[in-house]
Amino acid sequence: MKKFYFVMALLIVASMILTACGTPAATEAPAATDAPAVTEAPAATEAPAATEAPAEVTQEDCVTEEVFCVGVVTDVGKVNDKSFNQSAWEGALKSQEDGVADLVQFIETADAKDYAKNIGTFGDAGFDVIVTVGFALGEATVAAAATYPDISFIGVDQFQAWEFDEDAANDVANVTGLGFPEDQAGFLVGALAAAMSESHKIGAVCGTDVVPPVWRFGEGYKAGAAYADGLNGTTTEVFVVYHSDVGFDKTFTDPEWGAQTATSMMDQGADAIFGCGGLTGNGAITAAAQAGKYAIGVDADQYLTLPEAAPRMLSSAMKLITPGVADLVAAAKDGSIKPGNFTGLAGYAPYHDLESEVPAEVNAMMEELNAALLDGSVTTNVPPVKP
Amino acid sequence: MQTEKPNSLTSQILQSISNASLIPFLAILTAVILGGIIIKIVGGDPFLAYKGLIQGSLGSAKALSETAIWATPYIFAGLAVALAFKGGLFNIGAEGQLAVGAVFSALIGYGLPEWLGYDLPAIIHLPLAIGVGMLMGGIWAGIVGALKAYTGGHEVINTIMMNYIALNTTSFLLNGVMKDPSPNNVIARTPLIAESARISPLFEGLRVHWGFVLALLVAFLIWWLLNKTTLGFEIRTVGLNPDAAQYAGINVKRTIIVTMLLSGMLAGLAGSIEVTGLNYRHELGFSIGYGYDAIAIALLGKSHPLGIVLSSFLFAAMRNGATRMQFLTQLPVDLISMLQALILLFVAADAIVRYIYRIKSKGERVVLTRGWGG
Amino acid sequence: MSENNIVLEAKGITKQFPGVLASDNVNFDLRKGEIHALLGENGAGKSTLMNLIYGLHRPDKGEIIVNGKTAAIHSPNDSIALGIGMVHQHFMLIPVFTVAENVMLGDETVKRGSLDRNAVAAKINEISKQYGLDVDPNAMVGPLPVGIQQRVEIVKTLYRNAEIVILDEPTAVLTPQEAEDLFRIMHDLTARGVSIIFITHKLKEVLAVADRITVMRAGRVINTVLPSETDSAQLANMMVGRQVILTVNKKDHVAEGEVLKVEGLSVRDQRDLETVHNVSFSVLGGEVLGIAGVQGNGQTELSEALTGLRRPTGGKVTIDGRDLTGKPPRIITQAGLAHIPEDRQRHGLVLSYSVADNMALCDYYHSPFSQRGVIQPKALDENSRKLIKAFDVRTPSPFVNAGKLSGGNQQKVIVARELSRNVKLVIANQPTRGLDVGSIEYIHGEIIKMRDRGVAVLLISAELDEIMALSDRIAVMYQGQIVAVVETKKTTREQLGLWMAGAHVETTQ
Amino acid sequence: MDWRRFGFIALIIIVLFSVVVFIGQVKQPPLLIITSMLATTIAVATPLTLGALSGVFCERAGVVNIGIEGMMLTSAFFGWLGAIYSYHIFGFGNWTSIILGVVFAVITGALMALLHAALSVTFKVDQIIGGTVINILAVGLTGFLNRQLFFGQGSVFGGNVPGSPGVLQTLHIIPLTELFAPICGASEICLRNIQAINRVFDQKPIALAAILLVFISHYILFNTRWGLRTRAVGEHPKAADTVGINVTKMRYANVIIGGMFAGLAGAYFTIESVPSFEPLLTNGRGFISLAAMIFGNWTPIGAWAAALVFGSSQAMLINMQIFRDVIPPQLAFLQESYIVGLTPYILTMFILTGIIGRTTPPAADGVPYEK
Repeated sequence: MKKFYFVMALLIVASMILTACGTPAATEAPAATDAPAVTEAPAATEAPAATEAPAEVTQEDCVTEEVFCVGVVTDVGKVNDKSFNQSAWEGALKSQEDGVADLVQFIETADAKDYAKNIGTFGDAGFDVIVTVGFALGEATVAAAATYPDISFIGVDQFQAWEFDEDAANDVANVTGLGFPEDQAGFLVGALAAAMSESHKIGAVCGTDVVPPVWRFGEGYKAGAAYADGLNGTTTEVFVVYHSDVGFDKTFTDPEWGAQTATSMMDQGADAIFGCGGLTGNGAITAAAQAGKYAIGVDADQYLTLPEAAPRMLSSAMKLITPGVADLVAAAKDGSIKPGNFTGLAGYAPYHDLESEVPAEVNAMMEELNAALLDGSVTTNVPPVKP
Repeated sequence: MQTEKPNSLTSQILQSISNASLIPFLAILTAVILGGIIIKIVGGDPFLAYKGLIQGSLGSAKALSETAIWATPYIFAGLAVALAFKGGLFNIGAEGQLAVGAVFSALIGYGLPEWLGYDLPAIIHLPLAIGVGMLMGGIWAGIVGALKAYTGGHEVINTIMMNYIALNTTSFLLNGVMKDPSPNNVIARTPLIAESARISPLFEGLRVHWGFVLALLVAFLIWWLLNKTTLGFEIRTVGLNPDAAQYAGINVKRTIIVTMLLSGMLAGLAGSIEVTGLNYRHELGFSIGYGYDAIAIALLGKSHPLGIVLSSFLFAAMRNGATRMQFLTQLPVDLISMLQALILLFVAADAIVRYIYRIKSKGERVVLTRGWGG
Repeated sequence: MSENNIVLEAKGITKQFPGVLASDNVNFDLRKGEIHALLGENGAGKSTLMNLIYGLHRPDKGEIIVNGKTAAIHSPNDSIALGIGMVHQHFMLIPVFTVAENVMLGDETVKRGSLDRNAVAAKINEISKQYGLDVDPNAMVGPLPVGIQQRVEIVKTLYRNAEIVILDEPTAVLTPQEAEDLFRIMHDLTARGVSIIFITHKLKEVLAVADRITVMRAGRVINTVLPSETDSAQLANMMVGRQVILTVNKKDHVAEGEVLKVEGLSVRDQRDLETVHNVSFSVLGGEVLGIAGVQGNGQTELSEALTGLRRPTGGKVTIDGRDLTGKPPRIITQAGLAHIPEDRQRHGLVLSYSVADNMALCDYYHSPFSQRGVIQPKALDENSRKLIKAFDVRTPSPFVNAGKLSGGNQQKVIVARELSRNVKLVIANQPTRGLDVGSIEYIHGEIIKMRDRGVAVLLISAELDEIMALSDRIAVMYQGQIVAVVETKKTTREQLGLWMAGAHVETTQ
Repeated sequence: MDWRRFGFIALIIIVLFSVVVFIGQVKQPPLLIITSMLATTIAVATPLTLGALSGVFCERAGVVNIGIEGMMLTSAFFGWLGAIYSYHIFGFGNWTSIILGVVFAVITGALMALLHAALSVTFKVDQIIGGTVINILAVGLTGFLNRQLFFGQGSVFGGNVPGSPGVLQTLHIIPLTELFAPICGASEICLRNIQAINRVFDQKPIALAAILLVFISHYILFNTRWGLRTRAVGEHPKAADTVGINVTKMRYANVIIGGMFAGLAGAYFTIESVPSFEPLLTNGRGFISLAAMIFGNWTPIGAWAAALVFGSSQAMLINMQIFRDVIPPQLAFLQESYIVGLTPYILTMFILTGIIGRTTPPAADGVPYEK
């Protein structure tokens, strides 16, 4: 038994270390780490959310009318993937903070075959809104919508092929797809990078181009750089590299590859790097920032989520999933949600620390472009899917 | 074997419960206890978590059906690894063989009617879809077997490399020629396979399908093959003592290739049945590591087909029950991976378990692999 | 020599291994400058006793006294510090190291953190000169002949200033001439005050070189005698515990018809070195052809090539006129070969299979053991019961794992399986290595029975006595070549020893 | 030295570089491409080199280690965790925290190796199974802790992954630019070329340490008492035992040293390359290390050379993508990144066939020692 006790003792010691470290951290750490996040980014989550809820709300209460419950089913991946799963979950959390939802919960999908089961788990428990994340869940979502007609479904990155009209037979009245014009965000930062580059060489390190949002970011980036060249009379060389040389499971999770690729581009003269593609892109952004070049983030304002790259973060191509989800949840609660497709916001993030380095005329160009893209007077000419 | 006087009735009973099942059982028990402690440490409620696991996996007909669905590929893949173990080979590449099997089953499933221009009867189409997937999985592993037999290239590294090659190649195919061309599809997946290539469900309203029954049948078949046939005798002889096998006139090289081929066919079958019985298409996803789970299952089941069926159920129940567990506790599903790792650790290092529970060793060590020398 | 000169004494040593009492209250002493032989059969407990003295194992009971003081020997480090050195039966040398590296291992000379190979080489040269042990410190050990390797082992002990040297079966791998050389070295050592424990099972050697002889049997010391007061028969009696027939009963027998014919056979080993060059011989029906030779002169590769385990690189092998060169084992077996392999645990048996399975190891695939690819357990069972009875295999049941049997019974399982078939040729490679006298006698008898039935027998053995006792004709192998083929009656031990050592001869068949 | 093997290695590297130079020259001067690729090669080869050294020490002592991948992954996690805790919770400065992170990683590697040693030496578990257990355990443990510590309510940092104290910085230890600047004088091109060449040597500390460790390891293994004993234990443990070498101790020690190398490789991922941890971030590099070790015939320098082959194939892949739009049509297959991505795996399998010279593992590799 001696060894057994030894193992136990080890575990207990380990637990004490973990909890000992944990307790003070909960109170002290946010000041050190979250400060910017809390003040500037509504996306950042705050711990006390659960405790602020009026009474102990449990899953059993979801069947009742008055308790508003939101369930998030992730794609194969984790809610802490620092990517779309996490953003969607944070959107749900935001709706709880805003007092819209009484209870938010997630289920992480381990394998594609569990999509229906996982959605059904929330459905059977009487949740009011179910957010499913990722295109792959599209069919399972539509199928579940028929089974649970009283529940609102929000499908992140799920383009709904049907147009909502009151009498079409294939309407699914309780599904809303949430999509984003990633090409516009890419276009904006592409133009910015081209305008700011001194070597007239810029790079983008992306996840796999078979994922349409990633491809749209990358192609938008190219188009934006070309557009800026046209305005400024420059010729900018754009390196865009997609991490398509590995299996699908690695393309977004290979920061080391991202860093090496960015370094290689910088060795060849690039002085602005756009990292688009989850953690792979983050690796590139960090490497660019470390090397003192311009770093451009993706999805959220990564000035806030990548502190180690913040000082050199020029901007980010934003695709605001978190507020998009929160808005749709709120709309579902007050009944204003519309089935069909909902286009979320895309744009570029503020320059933050580099504000002073961006010349006024570049800033003016960016503001103009942003407005032009919104009103449609400038188009990116990027098709929605890789041809 | 000298007989030692048992010191008490209890230990006598413990001894009489076959050692084969005692150690795995205690390994699971220890892992569950340790897992509970870990849940407690991270601030969860272990009892609620385990309640969720049990409810979610066994609590209803639907839960049982879903557990059986998870168990089906596990049984095939576990048998694949176990068969290789019996032949003295370590097939760490069930993952890749599974993917290859799935891709080819899907190709036959959707592509053959398209190519022929007319629909096939199910009686031809379904067996063909499963058979081709199985065969391609077999060939995928057979390549490694051939490399081992003729060049001595170690199967552990080679199956891992073949995994990467399989996953890269399936990505390539599913993003390219095999991509579902339906409008608005943006992800890497094949079109749906024809009705005629689908396995029908066992019961109305539940997803569990005849593939599960097939898995049980194949488990029995493998047991029969290993223990009752000359081929099984050859595989086991090569596995236990390749020198004696050569001396006995067994064609060792051929047996190695056949063993890998069969092992790969089983893994390929796991993929085929997932496509034809459940998903009706193959879709690229983040791997949950069937290959590694299969190794754990084979070890836990002591490479015995019955043991593999049982341990597949255990793993399936854990994976399936994880949803309910997470729903109740919001604990991460990674916990399941950790529990499985602990079980595997205690099964592999049974000396630890023996030490904790004071169980005497039978003294015979089963050689599973033989370093690099092979 | 007086009692005071005792340098090493073992008192009441007892050691229990699982299932065996390997050492049972053993008393033993060694005087300064003497050669004390430890005689016994395989498994009598000689090596165990030495391993206990050397610190590789710890005794359960008893004490070891070195130079008058009780010594606590926990590991070889302690025994080395006490001046004990041991030359193991299986050399403890690392083939990919040089002689110097092997010698210094564990007692390295280091200069500024780096191995000082030159200093070690110098010391080795010095020792070599002093004791007439000629070795090259910079040579790789692997390719060296066994005789030289043995010298390296002795140098290793002397390098550590050993006063007591244990030699475990040192002559097993030597030609008679090399053995003579070893005995000379042993006398040189004792003349310089080194004491030697000489472990062997060969009576003649003991009588020739030992100052005292201690005989062990089944873990116990039977007696300690002086060579002048005893003879072979008495020693053998003590060793085995009963009268031993020292010669094999063999009637004259007419050999006829060439069964095995080998022409110009060449074979390479796994290192791709040609270890059998252009060998030709033939074996007639009803004769035993013995292949004599020091271990490692190509016998292993020769027998592997003849039995199909290794592809020859040149030449031709025919059995009964049928060309079987490079054919796989099964074809050769079907052509009428019985093969008793050199390493029974490696080649001959699957230890975790039952006796019944092992008895059908070469025949499992055909009727009656298999029908249409399915094994017939009943046939296996019947076959094994029959053979167990016929060949007197001591096993509790046919279902016991072969690994649980004693070495002698394991060998009997193989012999039963091989000789029960209808064969034309028997190739027996070291058929009695490591067995007790009873099993040896039994197996010798079976081999002669085969010969008398008109079967051709090729016997390969490193034991010259065995070769001489069983063979009708003897072929001597040296460095991969057959250097002589003679009729047993027309030669002598000494002559064979010369050939085994490579003395050039004109051979006529 | 095995010149045939090294010749083959050099040939592969030259071929890989030539392809890229041939394609990329329309966009970039060849010198720039070569130096950039060399710099990438050395950096990418770093974890492979360290992983291979890890294997060399374990296996030279007779313990097969296919758990390198798991050791790297765990070390990457705990190294990063250590750096974050040091920085945010214990309040150390940036640099101290980074250094502590490396120390944590190395210790973690050692602890994982201790587990492997216990499994394979003491419990005599089949060593390949033991390594697999380590790999599976690493995935479960890091995935679970990464999630539990950094996500959700009640976790240490309140649900946000805190910023790490940063990464190790590039060292400029060979000042070619400064030395040659006066010689170049006003010549812009000369200066730019010197800078490009200098870039190859401007590596981060672990990358530089890895190269140094290759040679130190080689010296230790083949010229010191420790090395002699280590190799003896891996070749013929009984022989070592009979001359008083404690086989168990030597095996434990060397496996732990190997674990420390794997730990340093782990630190490379999260402390030198990028300051964050991701589940499964080692992405099979441990297995490639193993192949490098075998290809290098269990010698440190050989393993390093093999790691450089894999590094250069990675560098080629990256550059192929950068130059994707100028790939000539007759080499169109190079545009298929999936196909080009198979290079290292196919290369590994090719190497293992032994066509390029046989490799001989230590004789007692993988065999538990029983007295």
